[in-house]
Amino acid sequence: MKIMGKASRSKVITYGFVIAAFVIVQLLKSSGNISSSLQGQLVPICAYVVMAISLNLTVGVLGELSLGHAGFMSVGAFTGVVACISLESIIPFTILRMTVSIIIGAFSAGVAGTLIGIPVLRLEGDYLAIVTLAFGEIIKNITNCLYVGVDKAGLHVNFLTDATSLNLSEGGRVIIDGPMGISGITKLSTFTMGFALIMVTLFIVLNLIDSRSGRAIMALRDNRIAAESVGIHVTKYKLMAFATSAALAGAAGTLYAMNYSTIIASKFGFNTSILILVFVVLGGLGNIRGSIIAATVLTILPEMLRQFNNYRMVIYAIVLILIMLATNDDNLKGFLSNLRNRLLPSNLRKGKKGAENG
Amino acid sequence: MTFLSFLISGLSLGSVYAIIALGYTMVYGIAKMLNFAHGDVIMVGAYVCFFATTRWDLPPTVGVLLAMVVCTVLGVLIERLAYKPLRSASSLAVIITAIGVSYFLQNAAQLLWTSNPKVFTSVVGNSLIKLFDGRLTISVIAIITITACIVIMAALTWFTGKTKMGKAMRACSEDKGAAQLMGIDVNFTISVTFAIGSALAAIAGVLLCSAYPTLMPTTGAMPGIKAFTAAVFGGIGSIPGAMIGGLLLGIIEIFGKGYISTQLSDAIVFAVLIITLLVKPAGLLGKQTTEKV
Amino acid sequence: MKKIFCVFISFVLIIGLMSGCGGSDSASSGDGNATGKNEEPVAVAFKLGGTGPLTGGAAIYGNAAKNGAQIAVEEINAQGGIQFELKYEDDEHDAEKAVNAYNKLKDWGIQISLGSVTSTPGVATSAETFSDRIFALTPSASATAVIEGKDNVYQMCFADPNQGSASAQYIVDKKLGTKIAVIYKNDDVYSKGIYNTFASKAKELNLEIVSTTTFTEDSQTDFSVQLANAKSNGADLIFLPMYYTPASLILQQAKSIGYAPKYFGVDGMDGILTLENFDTSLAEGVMLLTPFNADSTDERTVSFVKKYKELFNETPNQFAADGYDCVYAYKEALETAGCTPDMSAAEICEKMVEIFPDITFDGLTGEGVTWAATGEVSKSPKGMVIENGAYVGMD
Amino acid sequence: MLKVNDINVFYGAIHAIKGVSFQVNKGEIVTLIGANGAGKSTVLKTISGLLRTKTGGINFLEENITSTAPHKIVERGLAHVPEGRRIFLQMTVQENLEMGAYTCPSGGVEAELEKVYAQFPRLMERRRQVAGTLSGGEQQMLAIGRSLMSHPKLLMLDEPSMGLAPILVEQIFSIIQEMNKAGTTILLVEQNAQMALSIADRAYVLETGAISISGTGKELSESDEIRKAYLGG
Amino acid sequence: MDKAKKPETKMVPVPSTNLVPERDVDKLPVLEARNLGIEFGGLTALAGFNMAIGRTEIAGLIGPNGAGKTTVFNLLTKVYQPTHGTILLDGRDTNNMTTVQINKAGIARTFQNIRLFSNLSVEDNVKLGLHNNINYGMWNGILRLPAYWKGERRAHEQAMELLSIFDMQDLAGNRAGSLPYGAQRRLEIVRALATKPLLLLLDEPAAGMNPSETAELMENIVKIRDTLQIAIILIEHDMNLVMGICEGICVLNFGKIIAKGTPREIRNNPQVIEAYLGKKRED
Repeated sequence: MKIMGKASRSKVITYGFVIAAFVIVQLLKSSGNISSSLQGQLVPICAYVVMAISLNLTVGVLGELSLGHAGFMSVGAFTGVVACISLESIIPFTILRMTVSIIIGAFSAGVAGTLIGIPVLRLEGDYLAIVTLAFGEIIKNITNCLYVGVDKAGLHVNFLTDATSLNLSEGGRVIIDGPMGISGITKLSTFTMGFALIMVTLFIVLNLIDSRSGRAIMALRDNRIAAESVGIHVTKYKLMAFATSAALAGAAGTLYAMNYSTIIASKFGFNTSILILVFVVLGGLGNIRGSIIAATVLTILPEMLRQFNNYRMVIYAIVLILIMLATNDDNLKGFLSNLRNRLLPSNLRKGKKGAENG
Repeated sequence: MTFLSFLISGLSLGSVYAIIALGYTMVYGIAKMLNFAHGDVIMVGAYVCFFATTRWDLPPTVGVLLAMVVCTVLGVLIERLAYKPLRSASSLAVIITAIGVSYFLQNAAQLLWTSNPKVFTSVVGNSLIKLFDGRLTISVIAIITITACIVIMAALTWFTGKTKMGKAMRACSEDKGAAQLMGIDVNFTISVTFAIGSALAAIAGVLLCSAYPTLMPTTGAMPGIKAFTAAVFGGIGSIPGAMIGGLLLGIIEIFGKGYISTQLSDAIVFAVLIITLLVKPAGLLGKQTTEKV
Repeated sequence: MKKIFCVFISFVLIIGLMSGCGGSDSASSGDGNATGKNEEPVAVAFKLGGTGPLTGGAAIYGNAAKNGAQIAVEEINAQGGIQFELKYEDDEHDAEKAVNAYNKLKDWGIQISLGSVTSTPGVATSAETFSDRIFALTPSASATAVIEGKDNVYQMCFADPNQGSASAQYIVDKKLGTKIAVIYKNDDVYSKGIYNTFASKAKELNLEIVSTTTFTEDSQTDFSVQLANAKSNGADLIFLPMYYTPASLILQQAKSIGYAPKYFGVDGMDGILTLENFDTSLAEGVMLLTPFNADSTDERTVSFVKKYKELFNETPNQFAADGYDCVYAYKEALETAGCTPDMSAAEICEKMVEIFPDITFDGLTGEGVTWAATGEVSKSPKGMVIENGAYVGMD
Repeated sequence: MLKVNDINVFYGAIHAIKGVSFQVNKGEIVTLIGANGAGKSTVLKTISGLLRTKTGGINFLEENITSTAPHKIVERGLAHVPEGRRIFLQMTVQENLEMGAYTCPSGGVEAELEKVYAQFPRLMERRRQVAGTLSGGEQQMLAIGRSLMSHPKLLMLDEPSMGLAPILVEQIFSIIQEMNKAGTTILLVEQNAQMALSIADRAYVLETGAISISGTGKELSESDEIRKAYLGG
Repeated sequence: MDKAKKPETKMVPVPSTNLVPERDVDKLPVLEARNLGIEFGGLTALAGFNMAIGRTEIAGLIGPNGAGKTTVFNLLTKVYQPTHGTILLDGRDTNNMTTVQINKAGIARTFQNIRLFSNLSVEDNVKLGLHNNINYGMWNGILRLPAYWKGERRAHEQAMELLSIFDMQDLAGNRAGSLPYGAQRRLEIVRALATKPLLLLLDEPAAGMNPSETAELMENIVKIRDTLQIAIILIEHDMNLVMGICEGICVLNFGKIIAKGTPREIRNNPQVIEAYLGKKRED
């Protein structure tokens, strides 16, 4: 009973933390005390938080390195937006339409994750990483050659040609125009929706981790051979984690895409995958709350560094390297903990340790 | 004839990938880390050579040598400052650090040299060789690139096979603990590996920019990723593997463009990589290691 | 219980960050008004803002436009009369960053906008300026989607479709080539956009396209296949709707396979002669449609180029000229409309929307420039050919 | 010659070696015996610098080597044949031997090779072969041969008999004795207690990280306790 | 050829030696290995291995380091597929089975170098052993449907019961990796038992334990056999333990069986003494 209590208390804290952040931001918003800059970032922050949580499921919980997570975000973004535009006449109620689109985006990304996962998850370590990178690039390349339009007859899909060969009837609309991506998206994403998506993601991921399936996934991470020896089907659970993670990334993709009037495939390349990986690593592997905080802080940080202009990215790079060194170098770690012992009262320190599991 | 000219372009592009991949593979073999900053060391090498030859009017050979010296120092510095403290850390931490170094080099280059592209003057000239009554034209750069790749590969094989230091590297990549018991200074050996890999990166940078003469702070990024793919393709850690992987990748890229579709060439390259890894999970020449139970 | 305490701490941290963020905004806005609402009655200068890639791979374009605009602002401010305060934010050629940058400008109190320098971010920020009712005149975001359906977004440069069809028309009119090859960048809005209209116009004019090949951001080093394809299909002219960096590689590689067709470029080709260390003999005979010629002998251009070289140690390209022209166009429009810096952004916007379709503007990039109410510019592209390392008008 | 003074080694939280002290005098064969997991290999690894002791010190030839880098320790003449041989499987036999002479000036390597080949003719036959293809006994010979290349003053052997046929074990042990007669001091870790005791001058028994019994080889080999500890009552 | 033969389901209990204790003799052996062998790249690691284990037998597998003992375990659990021979589990041919299937069919094991899920709690480790005995799916878990609560409650109860074998209930909430060495070894046994095996393979269960812990472990192994009525094979270097509780012992050296018999027979077998202690020199 003790352990159940521990896990659920940690969960409550995580939920509470997100809700409190939401309420505070809403209060600030309604009182007009929030800068346009921050307000404009609220939805992308939500999308990145969901991305970070979902990648944490693959990297932290399953223990497999993925360098192509943005690819799933891309699948979700494009299918979600296509769905949203096609459903415009069928579901006029925007919140419902958004919800349906997010579900469609998540579903198709989940399918993509499953299709990719089946062959790929047999590989291990660095090889798996490079293959996920390759898939991310392939998704990007293919989306750049994809043309989708909608008219009364329904969806038209074309590959490798151009928008005119979609042969849309009068009044039809080109949605995905190859490399030009989708433009003219009506912005439907709101901070509230982003918050709701984070809550759903947390619900799914935290409950999954704390269940029979989640245990099996973590067992694979800790020791694959032992997991097999107690009868845990390796591929099944790897795939379960990978597909769930892909689906959540897809949902984040739809939310993200519906916040901008344009979306192009090149956005979801290697650099975005790495950005999200950095959130996960800095937030702590397997630490969901850490992912949330890291994604938020690291999305705001570059904006705060704007006044440094051209030096901004150099500073970011140096900070990144220093953090990695500080958290991984044994000497430095010892030094820091000594420092902490001296500077902080002991009760505070204990509290900090306890919160690391989330 | 088109086939032949595609093949030559493929070999030439592939040779550049191969030289970069050799740097990746050597470092991976000994330090077991994916050095994502390798591509950016290439860029630095190319810039140094550019400034040496065009701004300071030094002869091309001196330019290349200077680039090699600067890259070697840079490579060793990066290793000492950023990677060495993480020797016992998780591979993920090392990857993130390597990416941080990569960001740093790119952005520092932009601050130092601006993002305006510069046109690299080929260090070997631009002359052409015409065969079959001019139906097949081969540039001297292509020939030099391919030759350089073969020479470097041969030199590395000789170095790792015959010299004391080279053997020590192999020993370290197999078993660091046992290597220490032989009296091999593992840290020094790793530094030497980084030095060689970075010197190769300088050569690769010069050759890359001689054949494709636009030079920007981001010049090294994509060839870096492609070469990394090539190294994995051939079996990361294996020197002949990097060479074969690089050449094949170059040829596949060119043939994919030439015979299938220019729009899908990247997808084709990566798809071939994936299929290869599914059939041979450790790459073409890689050795698969199974965990001992 | 201790855990909760800790969470509280991290929570405070986050809030601190957020308010810190807001705080730094108002600090950086200095004399301006923090929320964009005009509360202070006495403002002396129009707050003119724009986003562009100031870092990253596309930084040359962003910096050029910014520098051009800056020269114009300095000139205008020195004259007395209308005053501008210019602020450029970096968007790294990315839609998300562009919106962030734009919001930062809003916090600063932007009144009139220079939109974004490149197309993809341009589409994103123009949607924002449209809904915020801030007037935008972009120097160089040429995609149609930038102005489509937005009454308050205008372009200083040709729209992509115009360039494509004008190029095809020009080639046919001047009988420059009969068998055309096109190489375009398949993951670039600008390049693909021009190609699309070029192809349909060519069809209309019965201009034969014998080879169409592409490249992407990730494969823009080797063009041997594209060139071999053009060569083996007997193309005598290659149309290059792209920026000059990859174009310079194409010229060089074509030479290395002994292929010497004619080349026809668009405005992105402008700048190829300014490439450091570029062997200009490679570009000999390259034709391009560009509104701006740095070698032009008219007084304004000469003075602009001189200033630019002094300040930035570079020869200005078309982006710089567009940035420069934008500011002057604003000056003219604001003067005509009688706007004052104490007006709100929305008020200025309405006046501008009213007045822009009616003004005629003479700038570096064209004489007698006018705008349609859609925001599209109408200026005559100049056909240029490179001879002896310099542009020479083809007309 | 070698003095180990109250060392304590931890693997994370596990206290693996608890205050072990012993010494090896010049010219001796000293053996450290004990059951699996008693900490014998850990002691050797600590001496050769692969592991670090938390307290206590190690002196070799009157010099403190407690915190010297492993490769420096080898240079001082202390060679360690690790458990499981740890030869470089992908390198040839000759290359393995050359690695053993890494610290020596390259001039003398040829002569040393000759010597080792004379001692192990099997290795001579197979010198161009990749070490991974050798049989277990040959690999053990190679591991010992490799350590001799550096002309060590003290040679530490970790379970040289492991997995070898009795006849080979016999052979390995006679080689050890010969080396000792030729002037090399030997510290031997063995599970094969009887064999080890039969050639040892002195012996220490290690039990769960601490030394429980010590004495001359003869005393211990006649002791019933050893028999009990190994085969049970 | 071999594949054409259907697995023989009806086996005459013919133990290849008379090792099977009397009470099990007239029953089908739980496990029978016939002529088992494996080669790694030309190197024979194990050859001609024959063994039959009675339903409730405790058998020992001993031999010097590198003799091939763990290889036998790896073959039985299909970590490696044997190159020769057949393994009959409960009379069923296990040809082509995977490790997971073998576990479901009734073999559980521990590992020489402990392989716990060290970042998970002790209770979770046991629950992972129970994985195939609690059946609710992913969605039940995510949506917290009644099946989840029921399954988890049962899992918790069973886990506690299993932990009580070694009196480890109090440790349930600890991280498995933080336990002392001996406790980790015991936890691995509990986890293996949670899979409800017919046959339990213990690879050096007493390694790293002190004498009193070892003595306790011996008692517990016998207790497990008695209460759960399962067969146990153990690899062990601690001869007190092996001789103390094993009914049959099989001695391996160089991948071959050199002796089989009761503890008494083994103890006095000169070949074994030689293999283990080595010949006394100059005797």
